[in-house]
Amino acid sequence: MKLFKKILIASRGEIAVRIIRACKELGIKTVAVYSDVEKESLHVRLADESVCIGPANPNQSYLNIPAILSAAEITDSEAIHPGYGFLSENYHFAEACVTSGLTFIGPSPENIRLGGDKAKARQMMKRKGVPVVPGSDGPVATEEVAMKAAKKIGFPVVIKASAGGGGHGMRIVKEEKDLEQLFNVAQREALAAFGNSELYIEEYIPEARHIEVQIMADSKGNVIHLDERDCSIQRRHQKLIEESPSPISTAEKFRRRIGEYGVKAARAIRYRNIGTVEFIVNHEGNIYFMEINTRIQVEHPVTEAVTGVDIIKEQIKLSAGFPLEYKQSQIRPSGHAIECRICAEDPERFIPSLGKITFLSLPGGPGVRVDTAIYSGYVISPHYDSLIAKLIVHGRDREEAIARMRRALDEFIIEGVKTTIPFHKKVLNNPDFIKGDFNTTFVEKINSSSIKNNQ
Amino acid sequence: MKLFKKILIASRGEIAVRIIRACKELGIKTVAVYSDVEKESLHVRLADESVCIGPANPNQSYLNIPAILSAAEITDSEAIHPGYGFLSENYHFAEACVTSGLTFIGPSPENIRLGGDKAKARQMMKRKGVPVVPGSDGPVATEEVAMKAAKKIGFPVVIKASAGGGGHGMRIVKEEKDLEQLFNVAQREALAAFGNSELYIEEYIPEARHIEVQIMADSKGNVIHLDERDCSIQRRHQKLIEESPSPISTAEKFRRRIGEYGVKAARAIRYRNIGTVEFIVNHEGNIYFMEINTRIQVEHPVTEAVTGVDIIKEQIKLSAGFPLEYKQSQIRPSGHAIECRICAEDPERFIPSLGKITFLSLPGGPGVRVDTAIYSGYVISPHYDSLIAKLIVHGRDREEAIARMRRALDEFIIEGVKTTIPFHKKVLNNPDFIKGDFNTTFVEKINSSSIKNNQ
Amino acid sequence: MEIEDLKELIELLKETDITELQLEKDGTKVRIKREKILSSMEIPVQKFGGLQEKITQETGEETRLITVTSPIVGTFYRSPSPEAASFVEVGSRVKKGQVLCIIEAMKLMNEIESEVDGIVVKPLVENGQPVEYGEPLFLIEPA
Amino acid sequence: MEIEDLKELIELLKETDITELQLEKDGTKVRIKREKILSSMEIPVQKFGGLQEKITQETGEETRLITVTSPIVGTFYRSPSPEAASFVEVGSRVKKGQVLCIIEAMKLMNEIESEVDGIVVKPLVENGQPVEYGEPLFLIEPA
Repeated sequence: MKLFKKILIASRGEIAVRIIRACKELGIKTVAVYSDVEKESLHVRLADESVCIGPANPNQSYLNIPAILSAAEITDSEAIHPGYGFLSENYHFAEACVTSGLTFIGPSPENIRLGGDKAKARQMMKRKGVPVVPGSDGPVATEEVAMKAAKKIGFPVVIKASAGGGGHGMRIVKEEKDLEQLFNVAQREALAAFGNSELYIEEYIPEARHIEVQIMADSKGNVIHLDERDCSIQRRHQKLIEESPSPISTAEKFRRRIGEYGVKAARAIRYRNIGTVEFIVNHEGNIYFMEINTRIQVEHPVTEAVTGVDIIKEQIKLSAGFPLEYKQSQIRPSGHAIECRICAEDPERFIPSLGKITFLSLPGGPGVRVDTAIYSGYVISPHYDSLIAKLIVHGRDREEAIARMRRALDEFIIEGVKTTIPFHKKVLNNPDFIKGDFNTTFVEKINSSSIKNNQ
Repeated sequence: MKLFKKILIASRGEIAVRIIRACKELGIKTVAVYSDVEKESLHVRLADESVCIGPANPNQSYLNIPAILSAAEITDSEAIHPGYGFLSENYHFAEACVTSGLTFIGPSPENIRLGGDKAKARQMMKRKGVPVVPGSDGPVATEEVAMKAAKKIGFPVVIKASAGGGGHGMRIVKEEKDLEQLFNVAQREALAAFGNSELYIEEYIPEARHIEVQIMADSKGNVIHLDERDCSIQRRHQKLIEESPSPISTAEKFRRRIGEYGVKAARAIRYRNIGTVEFIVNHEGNIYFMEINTRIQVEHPVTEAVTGVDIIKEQIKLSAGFPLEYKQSQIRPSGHAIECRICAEDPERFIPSLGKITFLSLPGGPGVRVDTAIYSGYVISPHYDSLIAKLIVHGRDREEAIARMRRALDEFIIEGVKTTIPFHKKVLNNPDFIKGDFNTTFVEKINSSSIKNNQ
Repeated sequence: MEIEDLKELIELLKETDITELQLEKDGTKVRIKREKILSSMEIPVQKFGGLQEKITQETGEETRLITVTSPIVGTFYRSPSPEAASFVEVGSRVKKGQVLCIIEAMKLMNEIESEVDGIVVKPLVENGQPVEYGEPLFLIEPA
Repeated sequence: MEIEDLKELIELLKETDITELQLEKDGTKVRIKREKILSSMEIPVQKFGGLQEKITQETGEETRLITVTSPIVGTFYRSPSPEAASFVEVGSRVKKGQVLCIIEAMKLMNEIESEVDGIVVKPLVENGQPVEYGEPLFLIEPA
């Protein structure tokens, strides 16, 4: 078994920098790719080599499969790490890598395809005994089938797109009379967003937590989990704050059960490499499979903080065919970790704030990690994601982690653009958040109450 | 028992920022003091309040006791944290704080006085059964006494100043014939540096390691240790790289023994608060007490990394009279941590490099901590210490820690001034360092060999 | 052009490399000069003494006012005791060596003296307020 | 000229290489001085199309040269096969649409055509070398 000599990173921003870090620690050379407006980016500066692959528009650069494969070819790269977003969950790309003789750092194309087909993944999990939200047995092709399924489940229900993500093609149906219209709207939206209008139906769980399990699997079929992350602090299906363990995992039994479900789900689909199994947990603590994410996730650092495992280094080793280095019993999480996603956005209305960063001072000191690609003088471009930094803290317990996050947010100085730091401060000082008493409706609630307070 | 409401920080630079961080996490308000050239400093910016206490010259500002006490008075501060350096080991200052009704964050004035009297501390340790380097029984007043002691010990011996530190008043005497002259030189130097010419004599241990033990003691006399730090990578008695555990602590028995000696030493002098007991370890692994440092140390973060204990938060709580929060059995270090002291100096000749930092990008990602007060645009002044950043890494073992430190040094970009980063890279790639095979002569050796290579 | 405008300009200039700026309002003449400084350092040169002084130039006029700044950290008092009258008032004529105020530090009363003959134009700190090192205390017009 | 106008000017200058600026309102006199700073960043302004072009101005002369840049990532070849002659040489007269070179990407041979009539002044890449997006390939003097 041999580790790669050189890896091309088909991504940008903080995750490209994160992958370069892992490669450097493993002694692997790195190739950055970039669009022509990103020559001064940190991932380009930190990589051993770099190739300009196209203009600013992601379709012509970071999503341009021929350009990326050509860049791998001319640099003699042996493998491609897709990061997250862009081509990371595109099984055509994973297949094209294999065809070109490159290792795709991630699971098999089959795993990726299934991860993208939510209705089918649900069906498989149900068959293998992983609990799923009560709902239609597979896709619902027509309004009539949908109505039959919805009546059986009982209203309210939620219509979801099989190829879904980010809330597109998703509609909550409160009453029978609304179903027909919303079914058609969701179908149209799913087609527009994913080129696939297939829908399925689930019972609507109103006050749910979003809890996910990090899994790691090698090519021999060994599967372990790295415990859970609570990602319930969301706005319009976009995660804003994540933590591990979940505040409701103080019940050790719950924690063990959700971890075991994660492993079971991975085994059910013969999953290889690292991945994440997402669950919905209702207010009674019932756990339901939601979907499986077949890539490294933005929020992986909280798991790294509590377990001490460098997930990206492990991912690369697994992709090179190495067996798992850890047994389940060797994963002994300690303390509590929280991540805040700092975006260049107006903290009230979440509208992107573009421009030049005129002054920057990052938080530091004990238990603080910053993953970012910005620097003083960096210009935030309209072409890409507004996520500019991930701030991760680790404390011996949740109380210390919260105190640490507050002081780290306090000392994080970014001038020149607006950021969501004030929003995060508001959450970290919210009594319900501090008690650990929240679900996916939390952000909506505090935003509407702050609007009321302003009146 | 009540924590302080407001603390004045009688320091500057990274340690002032570090203390502000601890205070913020404890919910304590902070007052920064600064000299008139440091208005734009990070510690001033991050503190809740700030007071200008004098001009750039430290004698008129950071060492100006009346100005600091007045600043505490006008801001209603309840306690003063002295950081390290400046007034941190000045027992007159500690006494003046008490007289002014302020809590001095540190041990008692008596502890500080004894820590500064090396000859007396040695005598007390010997009496209480802590091994000391064979040497004179207390100070040697005259050449004649010195000669008698030296002959008994056997040449070579080392002459040290009782009030010593930083190598001042220290002389290695290889042969009998050199003693008279070197005794007089050392006496003169000690008088000039400390206002105290008292000397003592020890056996010279040529290839020694410098290993120290972090201790914590409460006012009830409970004492625990937080394991050891190996600080053998020094240049002219200045530590450059520290790590925990020591590479020679793979022998668990050694590790336990040195920790126990640390606690014994602290008990011997009824030490209170946090502190460090420094030992010399010869090539056979014999441990000898050297001195006790009665303040927070520059290298405390390596201990924080492996133990998860926030030493400065504990220090503040101990000073407020709280009992120890940890039992010895609860201190369970994990993994390996290394710190590199990054100085604004020419990395070949170690001459300070002044000027403006024109570009800065700090390392980040998993297992990396940066303690610094610099930013892009910061001007390094000739008035203060050249230490501009502490880079601390934590890995699951020494191998991962070394790989991580290398990549963190690689991605640490400072433009506008020269720094010692290239020196640290050289050490981190040195085969003897990697093997853990080094002592306090390491830097001298690699520097002379690099000069040879250049010829 | 008011003093406030000037302050604003100075604040602005601090953030740039601009080393010279000229302005003439009537006829509108502007001259801005910028010199590239290669990581050079500027350390303010200061005069030390029992009392620090800074010379400021009032715009428009030819008068030169002296700012008396605090040489120590402490609490500012305009009179020797709460019942007593202030050492000086606006318009007071002062002699070199005359006490202007007291700054209390560590229970000691430090008398701050004028280093010039002149007229007190303005006290800048309220009675009983804390002051830091270098904080402006009085404006004095030298006689 | 108000304070606001000055602020705007200063803001403008911060983003430029301009080291001196003079302005006179009556009679409209403007004087701008600019010195080349080494550490400055140049982002090439590029035109998009089947073939990218950048117009550069040769110093001293009045000739305008066109830089042909690579529209894709791949390997640059000056001839259709190792045995064949180069598509163009220095001094070759080319017509718009004429093939200048091949860039191999993913085993496909992409022919890069000239978008102008002109004379090949200089090839900028060695045969068989990898090229990235936007990399200059030839200098052409338009006829």
